[in-house]
Amino acid sequence: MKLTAELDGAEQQIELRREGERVWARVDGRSYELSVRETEAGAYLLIDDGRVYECRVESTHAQPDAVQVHVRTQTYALTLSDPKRLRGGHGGAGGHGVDGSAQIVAPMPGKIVRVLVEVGAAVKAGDGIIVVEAMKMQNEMKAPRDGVVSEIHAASGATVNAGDILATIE
Amino acid sequence: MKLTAELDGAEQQIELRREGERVWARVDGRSYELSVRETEAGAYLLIDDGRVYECRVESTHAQPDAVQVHVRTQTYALTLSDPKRLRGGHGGAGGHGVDGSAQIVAPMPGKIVRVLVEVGAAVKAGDGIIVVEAMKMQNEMKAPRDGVVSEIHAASGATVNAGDILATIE
Amino acid sequence: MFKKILIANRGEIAVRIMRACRDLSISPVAVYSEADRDALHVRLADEAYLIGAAPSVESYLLIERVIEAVLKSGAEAIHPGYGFLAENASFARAVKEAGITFIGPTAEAMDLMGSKTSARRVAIEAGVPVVPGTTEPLESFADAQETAAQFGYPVMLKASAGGGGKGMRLVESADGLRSAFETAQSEAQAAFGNPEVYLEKAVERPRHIEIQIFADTHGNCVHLGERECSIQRRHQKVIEECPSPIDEPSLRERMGAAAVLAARAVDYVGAGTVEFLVSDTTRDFYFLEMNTRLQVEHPVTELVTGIDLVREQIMVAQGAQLSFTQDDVRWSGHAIECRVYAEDPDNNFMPSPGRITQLRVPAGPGIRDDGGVSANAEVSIYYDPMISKLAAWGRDRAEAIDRLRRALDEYAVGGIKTTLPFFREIVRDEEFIAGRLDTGFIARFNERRAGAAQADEAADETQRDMALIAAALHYSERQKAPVAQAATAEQSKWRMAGRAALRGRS
Amino acid sequence: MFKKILIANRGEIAVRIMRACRDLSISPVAVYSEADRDALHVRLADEAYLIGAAPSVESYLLIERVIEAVLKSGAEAIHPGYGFLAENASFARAVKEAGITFIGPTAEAMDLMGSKTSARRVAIEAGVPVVPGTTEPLESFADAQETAAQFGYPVMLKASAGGGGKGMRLVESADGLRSAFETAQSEAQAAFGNPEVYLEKAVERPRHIEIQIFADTHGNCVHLGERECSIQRRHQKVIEECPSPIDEPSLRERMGAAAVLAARAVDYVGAGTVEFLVSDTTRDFYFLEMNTRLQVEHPVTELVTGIDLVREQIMVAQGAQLSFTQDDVRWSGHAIECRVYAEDPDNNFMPSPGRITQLRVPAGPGIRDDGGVSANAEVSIYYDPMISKLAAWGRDRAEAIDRLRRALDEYAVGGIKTTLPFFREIVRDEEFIAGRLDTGFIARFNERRAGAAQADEAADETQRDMALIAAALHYSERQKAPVAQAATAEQSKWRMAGRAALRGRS
Repeated sequence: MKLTAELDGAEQQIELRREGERVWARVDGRSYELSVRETEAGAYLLIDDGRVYECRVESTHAQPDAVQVHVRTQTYALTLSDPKRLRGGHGGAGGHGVDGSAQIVAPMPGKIVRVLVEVGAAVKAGDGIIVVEAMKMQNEMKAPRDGVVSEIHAASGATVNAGDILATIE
Repeated sequence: MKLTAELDGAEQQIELRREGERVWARVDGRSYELSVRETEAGAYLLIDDGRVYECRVESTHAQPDAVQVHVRTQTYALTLSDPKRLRGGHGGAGGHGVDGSAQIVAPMPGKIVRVLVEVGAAVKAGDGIIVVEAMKMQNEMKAPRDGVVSEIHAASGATVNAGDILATIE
Repeated sequence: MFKKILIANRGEIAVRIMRACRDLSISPVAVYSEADRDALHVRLADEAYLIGAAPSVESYLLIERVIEAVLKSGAEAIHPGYGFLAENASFARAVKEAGITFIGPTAEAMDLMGSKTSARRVAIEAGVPVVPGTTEPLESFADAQETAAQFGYPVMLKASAGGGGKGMRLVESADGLRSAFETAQSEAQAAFGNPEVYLEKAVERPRHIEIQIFADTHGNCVHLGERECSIQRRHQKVIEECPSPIDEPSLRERMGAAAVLAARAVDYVGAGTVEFLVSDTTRDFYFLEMNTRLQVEHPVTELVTGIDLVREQIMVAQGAQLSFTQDDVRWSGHAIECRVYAEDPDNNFMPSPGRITQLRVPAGPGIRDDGGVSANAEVSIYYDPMISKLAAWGRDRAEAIDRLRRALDEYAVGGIKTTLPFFREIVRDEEFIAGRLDTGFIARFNERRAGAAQADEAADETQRDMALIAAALHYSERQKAPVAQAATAEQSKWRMAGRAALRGRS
Repeated sequence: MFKKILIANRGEIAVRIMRACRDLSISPVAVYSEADRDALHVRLADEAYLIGAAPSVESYLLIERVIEAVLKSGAEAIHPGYGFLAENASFARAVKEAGITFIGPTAEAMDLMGSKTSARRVAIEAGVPVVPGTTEPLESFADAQETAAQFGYPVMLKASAGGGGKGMRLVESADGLRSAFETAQSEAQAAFGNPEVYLEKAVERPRHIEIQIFADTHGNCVHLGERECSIQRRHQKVIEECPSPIDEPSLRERMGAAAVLAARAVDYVGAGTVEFLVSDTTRDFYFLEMNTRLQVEHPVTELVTGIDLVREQIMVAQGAQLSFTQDDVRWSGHAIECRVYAEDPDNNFMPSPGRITQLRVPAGPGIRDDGGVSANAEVSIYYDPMISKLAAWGRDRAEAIDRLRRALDEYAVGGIKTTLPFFREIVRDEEFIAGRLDTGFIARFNERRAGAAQADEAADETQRDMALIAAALHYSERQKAPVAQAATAEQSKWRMAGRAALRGRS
C-alpha cells in the first residue's frame, strides 16, 4: 500500500507491507523492518531493530484523514491521502482565506461575552475583537493583522462551537 | 422486560423498564426508581434516591448468561434467564455430576506435573490426586470426598485448560 | 466522629476530600450538575445529589440547592473544597443556620479576609507589612484612572472577592486601563457574583510565596511552612513547591510568625493560607491576601510535612485539637506540583474541552497524582479545566525534579490538549532547575523557548517516520476489518454523547 | 554516569527499575519473551529485545540470550531485579566477563549467600545467631527422615537455591514427609534449576523480620531498618511493613548491627536483605538467609526512610559512595505494602490468569502503586502472578492502615480474580490492626473469617438488587443495539488473542 502524508507542510511518501506482526515500510526512501502490536484501538507498538516506539493515532473529529500521532512525548499532526483514490479539495476552515482575508475562529466551544468592534472598523494586528468565555476564563480574540472588519458573525451572549468563524478582517 | 436471576442458589424475579436515563425496576417485590448512566461498555452507574452504585457487569467466558457484577468491593455471580425465551438445560461443568460422582476440574490453564493415583485406587477426601503447575506454583488437586478413582484424563507433562476434567471419583 | 460529609465541589478536589473521608471511615456525599452525571467524584461517592444545570451559577454556586442536598442526605458537615462557595461567607452562614458544620473558618473570619481590601486593613492593624494599594473597591473607571496615576504604572487590578487569577489584570500603561478594568469587573462578576475590583502597585520581579497555617478551636495556631508559587501564567499558579528554592529557615520563621499573626487577628479556625510577595533581592515580604480555605497546592505541604491537611480539617471541624504542635512540624525533602490543565499550550493556553480517549497516569516512587477524571471522561466547558495535580517528592529539589520529569514523560492524555508538554519543557529549563523563580518566569521562559524551537525541529527523524508508519497502519486498518469498524462505532457513540454534553441542558 | 541500562526482568519490577533509570536520565533497555510482546515493561522502555519463548527457562532464565541483548544494545550495565537471574552467580560472572557492570553484589558474595546452607555457615562464623537445622543439602529421603526425627516435628523443608516460598514446605508429622520432600525438590528444580533442599527446625509463632542493608565499594555498610514480613501464605509474603509493629529502636539497632556483620563477612556491595526469625516473646532473633538483591517489599523502606533504593543501587554500581551515612538514616512514619496477585482468594489462591478488562488504580495522599500491567494487559500463566505492589504511608501505623483500606476499596481490577478482596478483609481485622503478627497469622485469620462469613451474608439487600438490575440492563442492552454487538466483537478479538497467548509459541 502506498500513501502520501503531509506533515509540517512537507509531503512524505509511505510504502507499507504488513504480514501479521511484521511490517516492511519505506518512508521517503528510508527502509524499515518492524515488529508491530496493536495494544488497543489506535495504539501501535512498533519495534525497529530494538528501538521501541509506542504510537497512538487519533483522528481529529471533522476530518477523517487528518490524524494526530503521539509518540513518546511528541505529537505529530499529519494528513494522509491515498493517491489511488480520487479526492476532493482540502477545504481548510479558519485561518487565512484564499482571498487574503483573515478570519477569527472560535478555538473552543464557549459563549460570546463582548464584541469590541463594529463592521467597518479599521483595526491593527493585536487589537481585541471579541471576548469569548469558556471554563470561566475570558479570552480576548485579537486581530491577526491590520485591516478592516468586514463581517461579524457573533453576538453577545451567543454560544459558539469550536471552528465557528466569528469575524473576518480584510 | 422480565427476567429471572439465580444468585446464591435463590431465584429472583426482575422487572425492568428503561426510558433514557430513568429506570423503573422491581426485584422480588421491591420497587426502585433509578437514574442510570453507562460510563463505559458494561459499566452502569445507578443512583437510587441519592445512593450511588457503580456496577460493572462481566460475562464469564463460556456461558453468556452467567455474569459477574462488581458493585463497590463486592462481586455477585449470577445467571440470568428470560422466561419468554426457550432455553436448554444448565449443563453445569465440574463439581458433582448428576450420578453422585465427583470430578476434579482444572481451575486454571497449566501443566500436569504428576499423577499421584491410578484408576481403581481407593482414596480418602483430602488425598492428593494430581499436581498441576501454573505460574511457577505447583498445586496439588485433592480428592473432594472418599471414593474410588474411576477415570483419569490427565498425563504427566500434558497441558490443560481451565475447566478440563482431570479425574473422576465415584 | 462525623458519619457523613457532603462535599460541595467537583473534580479532583472533590475526589481528594472523599479520600480523606474514607480514611476516617466517613461516608462521602457528592453533589453534581447535569454536566457531571457520570463524573468521577459522583462515582466514588456513597451518595450523590443533582443540584442543577451545567453552568455553575445554576448548580455548584446555588447555596439553597446545596443546603437542600445536605439536609436530604443527613450529612453532619459540608466541605466546600476550593473555588465555588468555599470563600462565600453567606454560604458558611446558611450552612450553620441549617444546623450543619461548615468545615472551614467562621463566616466572620471569611468576611474579614474574603475581601482583599478588608484583609489589607486587618493585616495593617496586626502589624503585617502590605504592598501599597487601595483598601477600598474602585468606585468607577475615573477612580481607577486617578489611583493608577497616583501609584504609577504598572499596576495590578484584582477582584475583591477573587482568587485563582480570575478578575486579575496587569496594566502596563494608561492605554490598557479601560479594557482591563471592564474585563476584570466582568470576570469578577461571572466568577464570584461580585464585580468589585481594586488596584495595587505592581511589584517588579517579585516572588509569590505563601504560608500554610492551621488553627483549631482550642487556641492553637501553627504554620506549616511556605510554598513557592511564583510560576504563574495569567496570574494563575501552574507550578508550586515546598520549600521555596530560597529555603531559608529564618525567612520561613519570620513569614510563618507574620502569617500566624494575621490568622490570629481574625480568630481563624482550620486550614488557611497567607499569601506574600517576597522581594528576591531584599527578602522583604508583603502581605497580599489570605485564602480562607484549602489551596490547590496543598499536596506539596503534605508531602514535605507528612501532615494530611484535609484529614486535619475534618478533625478540627469536629472540635479536635491539632494533632501537632509548632515544634512537631518537620520539613523533610522537597516537593513540586504541576497543575495539569485541559489547555493547549501551543495556542495561548486556550481551554481544550472534550472526551479523554486515553489516560495513563504516572506512578512509582515519589509520585502523587490527585486526579479528577478517568479515561472516557468528558472535560466540560463549564468549569475550571484542571484535570489533575501531579506532585513529586524527593530528598532534595534535584531529586524531586528528576522524578517530576520522569512522571511528566510517563503521563499520557489522549483526546484533548493538556499543559503536559509545557511542563516537560519547564522541568528541563536551566533557570527552573537553578530555582531562579519570580512571577515573570513564564514570560522569560517563553522567550527562551521561542529561540530554542528551531533546534528541536530536526530532532528525531526515525521517530517521525514511526509516527507516519503508525498513521499509515491505522489508515489501512480502517479500510478493512469489521472489528475496526466496531471500534469506530463505539467512538461515534462517545462523540455523540460528548456533543450532547456540550449542548448542555438540551 | 551510565547512559543505558538493560533490565533483565519483566512486570512491575522492570517498570520500577526503568523509573529509577529515567530519574537519572539513563535510557532503559527491556528484554522480553514471546508472551510479553506488548507488556508494559516493553512499552515504557527505549529499546527492547526478544530473548525467547514464553516459558522463563526458554527466555528470562537464558543467560546467553540476555548477554546477547545487552551487547547488541550497547548498555553498560544490567539490573537483574528480583527472581529469574537475580541471585544466579553464574549470570553475574557472565555479565562481568562480557565487560558489563552487574548491578548487585559480587558473584563471590552471591555464591556464599545464595545457598542457604553456605549462608548459615557464614552467619555462624560471623557470630550471628541461627535456627537449628542442616547446613548441607539432604542427600536422600532417608537422610530427610533421619534429620527430621532428630530435630522433632514440625520441620521446614527449603530449597537451597530458593526464595519466595517456592520449594518450601512445612511438614507437621512424619506422614507428610515423603510427598512434601518430592514436591519441594520438584518445585526447586522447576523454579531454580536445582533440586537441592534442606531441613530446619520450625520455630512456632515466629515473626519474620528482615533488615535492609546497603554497602558501597568504599567500605561503607549501613542498615536501613527492619521490615515486618510475618503475614505469609504458602510461605510467601503477602503484606509487609516498615517499621515492624514491635517498633523497638533497641531491637532495630541490635538486628541492624547483626545484619551489617553478616554483609561485611562476604564483602557485600549494593542492596541486600538479611532475614531473621524473631521470637515474639523473648525478642531473640535468628539469621535465616540473606537475599543478595532488591526485595519485592523495598517500597516500604523507601517510604519511611525517603531513600530511593534502586537509584542508590545504580549509583553504587558505578562507584559512587553511599549518599547517606548510618546517622543520616531517619525512620519517619509507617508504611504497609500489599502484594496484589492475580489469584482467587476464594479458591485457595489459585492463579487466575487472563485479560485485565478494567483497571482503576488508587491514588491520593500516602498511596504508591508500583504496577506492572495496564488495562487490556494479559496476565500470563507463565510467570509469577503478582500484578502490583500497593503501599500506603501514614504518620503512624493507624493512619497507614486507614489509607491502605481506602486504597484497597478504590482499587478495581476486572476480568481476573485478584487478592484485593482478601486484603480488604485483612485491613479490617482486629488482630491485624492491633499488630499481633506472626507467620501463623493467615491461618488464624482464615478461621476467624470462616466464622464471620454468615453475618455478612444478608449484608446490603439494596446493593444486591442493584447488581441484579445492572445485570438485567446489560442483558437487555446486548439483545439490541449494533453498538453493543460491536463491543462484543472487540471482546472476542481480545479473547482470541488471549487464547493464542495461552497456547504459547503456536
